[in-house]
Amino acid sequence: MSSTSIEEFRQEVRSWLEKNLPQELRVGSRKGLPKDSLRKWTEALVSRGWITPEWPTEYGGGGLDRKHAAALKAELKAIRAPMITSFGTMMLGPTLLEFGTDEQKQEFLPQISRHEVVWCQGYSEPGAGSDLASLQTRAVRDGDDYVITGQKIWTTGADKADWIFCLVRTDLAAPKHEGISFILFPMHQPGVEVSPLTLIDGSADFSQVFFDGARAQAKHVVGPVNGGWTIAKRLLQHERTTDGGSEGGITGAMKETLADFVKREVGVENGVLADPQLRQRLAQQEIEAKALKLTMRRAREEARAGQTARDIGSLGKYRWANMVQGEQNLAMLALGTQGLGWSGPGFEDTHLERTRAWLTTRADSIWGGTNEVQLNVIAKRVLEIPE
Amino acid sequence: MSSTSIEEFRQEVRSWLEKNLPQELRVGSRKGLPKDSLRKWTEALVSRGWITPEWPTEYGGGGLDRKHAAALKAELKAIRAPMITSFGTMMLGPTLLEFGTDEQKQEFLPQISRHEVVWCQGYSEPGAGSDLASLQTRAVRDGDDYVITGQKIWTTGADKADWIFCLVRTDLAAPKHEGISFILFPMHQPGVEVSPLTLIDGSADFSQVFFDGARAQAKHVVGPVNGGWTIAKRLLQHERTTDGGSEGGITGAMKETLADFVKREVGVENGVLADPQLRQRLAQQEIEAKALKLTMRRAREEARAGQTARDIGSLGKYRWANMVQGEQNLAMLALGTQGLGWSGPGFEDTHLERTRAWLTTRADSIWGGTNEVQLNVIAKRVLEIPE
Amino acid sequence: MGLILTEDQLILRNMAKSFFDEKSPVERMRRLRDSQDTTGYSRELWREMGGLGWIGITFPESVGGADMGYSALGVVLRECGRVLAPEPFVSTVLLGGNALLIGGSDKLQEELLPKVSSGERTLCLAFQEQGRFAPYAVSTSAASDGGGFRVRGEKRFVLDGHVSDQIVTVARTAGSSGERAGLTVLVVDADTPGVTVERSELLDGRNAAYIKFDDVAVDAERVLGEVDCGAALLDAVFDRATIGLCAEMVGSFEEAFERTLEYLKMREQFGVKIGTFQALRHRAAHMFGEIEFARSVVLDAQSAIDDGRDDVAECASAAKARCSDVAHLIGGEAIQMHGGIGMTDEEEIGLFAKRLKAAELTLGDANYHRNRFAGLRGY
Amino acid sequence: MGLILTEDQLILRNMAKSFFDEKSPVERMRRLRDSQDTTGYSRELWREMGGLGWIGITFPESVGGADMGYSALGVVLRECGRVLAPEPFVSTVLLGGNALLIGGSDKLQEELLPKVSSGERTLCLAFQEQGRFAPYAVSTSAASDGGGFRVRGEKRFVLDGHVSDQIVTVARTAGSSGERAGLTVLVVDADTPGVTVERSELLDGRNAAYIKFDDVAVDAERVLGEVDCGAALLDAVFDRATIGLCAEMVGSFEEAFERTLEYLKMREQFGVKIGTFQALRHRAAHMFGEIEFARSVVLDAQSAIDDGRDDVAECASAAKARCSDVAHLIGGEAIQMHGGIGMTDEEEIGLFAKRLKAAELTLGDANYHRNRFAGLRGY
Repeated sequence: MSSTSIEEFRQEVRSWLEKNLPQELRVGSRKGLPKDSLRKWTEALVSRGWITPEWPTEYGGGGLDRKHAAALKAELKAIRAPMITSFGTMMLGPTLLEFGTDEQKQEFLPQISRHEVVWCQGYSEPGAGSDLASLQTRAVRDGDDYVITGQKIWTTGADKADWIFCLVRTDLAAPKHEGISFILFPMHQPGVEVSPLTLIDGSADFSQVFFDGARAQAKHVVGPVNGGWTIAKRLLQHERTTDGGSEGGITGAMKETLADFVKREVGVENGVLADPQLRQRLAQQEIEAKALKLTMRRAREEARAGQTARDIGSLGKYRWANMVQGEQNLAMLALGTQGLGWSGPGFEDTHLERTRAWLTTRADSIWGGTNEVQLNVIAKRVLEIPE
Repeated sequence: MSSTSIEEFRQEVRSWLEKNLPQELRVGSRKGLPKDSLRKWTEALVSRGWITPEWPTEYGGGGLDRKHAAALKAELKAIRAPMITSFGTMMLGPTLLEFGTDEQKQEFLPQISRHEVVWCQGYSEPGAGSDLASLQTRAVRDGDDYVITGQKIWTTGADKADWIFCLVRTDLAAPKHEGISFILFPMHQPGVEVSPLTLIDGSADFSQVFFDGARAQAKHVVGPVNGGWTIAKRLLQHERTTDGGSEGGITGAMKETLADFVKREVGVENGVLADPQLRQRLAQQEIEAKALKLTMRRAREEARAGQTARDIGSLGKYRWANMVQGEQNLAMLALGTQGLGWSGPGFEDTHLERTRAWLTTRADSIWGGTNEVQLNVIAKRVLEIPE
Repeated sequence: MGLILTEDQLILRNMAKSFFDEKSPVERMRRLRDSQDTTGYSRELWREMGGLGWIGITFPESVGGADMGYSALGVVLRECGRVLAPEPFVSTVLLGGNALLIGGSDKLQEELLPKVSSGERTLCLAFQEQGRFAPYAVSTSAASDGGGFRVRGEKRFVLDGHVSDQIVTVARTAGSSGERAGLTVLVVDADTPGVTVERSELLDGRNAAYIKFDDVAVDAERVLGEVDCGAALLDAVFDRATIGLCAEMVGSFEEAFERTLEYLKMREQFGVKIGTFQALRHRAAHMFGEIEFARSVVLDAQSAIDDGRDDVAECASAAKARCSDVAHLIGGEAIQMHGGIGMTDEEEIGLFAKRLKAAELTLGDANYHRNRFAGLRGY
Repeated sequence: MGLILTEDQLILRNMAKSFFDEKSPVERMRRLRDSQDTTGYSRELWREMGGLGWIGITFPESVGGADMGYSALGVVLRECGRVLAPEPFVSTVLLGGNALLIGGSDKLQEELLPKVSSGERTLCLAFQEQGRFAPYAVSTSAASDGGGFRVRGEKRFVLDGHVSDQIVTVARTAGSSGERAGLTVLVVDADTPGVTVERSELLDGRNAAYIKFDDVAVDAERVLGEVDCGAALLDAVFDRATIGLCAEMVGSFEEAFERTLEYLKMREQFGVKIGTFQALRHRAAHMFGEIEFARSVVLDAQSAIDDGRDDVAECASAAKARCSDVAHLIGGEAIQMHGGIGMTDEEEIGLFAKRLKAAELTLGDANYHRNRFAGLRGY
């Protein structure tokens, strides 16, 4: 496949998409689409290995090189295809490809590229949020198994997951970073209990997960026993880069630019937004979004050119959170009391969505490393101010 | 004197003022007044002990009780009399009255109430700013004297002072707070060198003072040897209370309210300030000034009523600095490039004054305890968050 | 006057604190919300408050009030704010009640206010037609019809409108939307034919109604103040309501801040209490200052009403500008400092953040009130 | 294009850095200031820069320029900003030079620009009549008089006007102050009878002039662009000048920040380095982000000019809005973090704070440019 020229490949992808992607799915989001069409579309992607286009074909991937994979992604984006991504494709897969044994890759990667097994991530604990390495969930060796006891929180999709990749403590005596292992085990077994968490925005995508004697096979430890912290960090790094790179996420999902939204809600008189304070705020937000986008692009270009690039992953995450929250705060000011609805008449659906989005984005400065942690990292790693 | 009724006393003060305070001095400030008139006015005040109205008459004071002294102050303020205050009247005097020996009081207080001796304050050192207790100026006992070596900085009026009250280290081995003494000695002697410091606003009221074998008499240690820290803190407390209490100092000195200034510079159209952003900023500053004033008043009232008053001296200083700087920042925005002049044509005097005032007030968040120190104090003392 | 509590007010505060702690912990507000209670508050508790004289605490004794002024009402509202009690002070006392008190004839007052004071009757003020606070942006019309009026129009965000017996309604008898002149305030019985009231739930668990007036007949005797001159009446009502709302907000600030402070002193990360981190200490110290300042301005605004000062409007806008800013700050920091747990519905701090956002935007946000303050100050 | 330096630009940067470090440390700027030097910069150094091709770096080769674009000029200006070099880039190249380049006839350009490029001649732009930036607020009149004009009026804050050979002057040929239409831009020789130039010193040690035109005769050939249509020319000039000023500001941000960072790492209080205090660490991290963001926006603005993009105006206002905000932040924090020593004239950090305040308010502050950005974006 990778031997065809990019242009030929693009052509091929386009005609394949015309055939395989129903019109009603071309909406740029997976949310609320008919399940049947979505299933068929997934199957079509799987048949080409295109859920995981860069993975080797032996693991069910598309076997594409970087350039062909990028071309595929561009075409999918252009036609507004719903993306079929998961914790398996984004997080566990790349980790196994880097750290897994051949056996582990054979066992788990094809299931992921075929979208057959749903994974969740067992990282945070009630006492280990920003300070993840202080996690207390224990795994004790018992023959060929480990027996797991403890509690995880903020586990996205735990209620729908088949398997979990999980950080556990395998050596209590070691310094806290050196007694952690990265282990895989099934969720559907005695000793695993999932309790969904309702958030302030009314959503319930996260769960608490309780382990009381759950079992994992010893061969499902990824990397060395007690060497899980390195893997955990690598995976988080991956997550952080993903976030900082996305641009004005929430506004995007709303299918309307912030400016159009504010203009509509506040009104424009003689070409000028009717409220001079919100006009300033909107300009500030637009400039901030522009600055973030340019800064992330500059960092990538500097890295590529080998020019002294400081690591600005933490900066990106911190500013991205600020930007998204700033946008939502501005949206609330533009809406006034129309932004305060929860349900019932007198509130349009788009207004009710905004209310929830405002609440949802309160978490953006918390998850994936709090603002405070990002600032700590910048001061220490980037500015190198001794502690 | 204190036996006369307040109303009688006020009457008496008023007629005395009519006789003794020349018309040209009734301007509310001491700055730029004719020296001759000022000297006569000072002599008149001294003859009644009214430079230090509450001090005992035996020390040259006015011997007034709190109520009569307050009445006197009110009358002086009402007629906009220039205040004759000094480090002696505000700082050293009260300290000697509280901690001094009879001999020290006899020796120093009358000179102060007669406005004969000018004092300066030797506290900060280049290495001891926020962390005052780490001061290094040493005083070594030599017979009836101490020999002083070291360096002070930020000494207001050192170039005009006759004497200094000075914090010195008298025990090098003791913990840093327990080896400090509070000592008085003359500035006009070998071993004292004063080097004025020019500030960014062009002023030179502060100096560095170098001590190289300067001598102080041992009997001029105030309080116990090595017990100076208590006295120093008491004196600083006094200073901090004074600051927090003053309201919009800079604007006041400018003889024009901030609002009038901004209105004049920016213009008012149909009763509305021509710039909607500066209108918001001005309203914010006015509300902030109102809130500060009310909060300081509330604290005094709570204290007087014995209601649970938290100590808000640090809060007052912190917010006062913010407010003053906010006012100057707003003034600069209102002036635009007219606020950037240093000298020469094209800039009115009032504009040049603003430029300097903007620079001067940069120090308000530094002296008398930096903003950072005030926030530390609030967190520790008021909010009682364990460190 | 009024920056500190009098002996009487201290006693009142202790009473109110015990009352709310016992009968209305935050948990109660959550239960009301989760049970989708159609009233949205406890009628029984409201009548108890009426019995204690708190509903009519600012009303004259002639209509069953205690005539103790806004400084006293502020004491009760602050305690409401501490526990997020959803009882209808804003709608019934501050908005509807004040409209009647300031603009109602003796007859109307005698008819309605004693029952309001006792907690039997609930009122609301139907004024808002768009999202952002704009008191004169009224299109709802009241056409003259013989001895009375026919009202046509729609109102949004009518706080507690779904349970109100009387709907104090702002309608236009002249001019067009946005104009100050031409507004008339009328009392409409909720059961009048042509009135449709639909309940909406708000993010803070409270309730607002969407109300339609479809050719509703209102007697001329039910006009508050003068026909066409409703704006002056509304100004006075909104000033008082704003100041009352601010008093409630201060209670919520203080409670949310104290809970956050406790969390800082208790939560450990990286082997230490997070309250030892200087960045958080400084932010906490700053929040403390913001709350103290807001409280001072609100206390002053209350006594401006009680002392009959002429700067009530200025005080109201200064208070709301400050309180809206502080609400934004405290709501945000309270969740941020609680970290992930602050995002869960289970942790009560989120309820405070939601209530503070609602209060921030109700009756005008900080920008609105700074602009109004500027106008009142002549610039 | 243009978010990272090309090979050529990297070489240029190293050259410029060595040049300024050697010939123009911050100390030089202080000496110029303290000696009350009547030029305000070094004519010799300026000619050296001319010899290196830096003055005309954006000019076409036909007038002695290097035609390397704003990305290259930005490299030089950033180094100027690092050492606070007071040489007249803003006045001569960005304002006066651009006016000639965009609006001047071939003849005028050939007469003046080669000498500008070589550093022999200095220009300025006399536009400002009031304090706050308002490019069309021009009352200075240019009355038609035979084949030319008679100029009457007063200008303030003419950067480097006291040493300029030609004064590019904005005057009104129609309409009234504030209107966009009716402006005409003319080149006035400084030695023309009726021109009075008085030097003023600014807080950042630079110089501006107060210029009076008392019935000054100007030939019609000295008009830049079209009579009455000067506004479009001015817009283009100000966009370029703003972007250049921002490039200089970024250099000053970076240097002021690095010095502050060094101070945090060195200064001890309470027995530890003050850089260990988390509150200061967080603020430093925030400053770092602000500077990086500003730098990105400025680099993009530079390449918007170089690539002939149609969003130059939007980019210029985005850049200045950001840079003015950052100037305020960095200037304030730099002094605050240096503590008392930062207040002394002796410590160089204060020179940065003063320059940043001047740059913040020159060519429009953050509010001005956010409003302009909004207008350009259609709201």
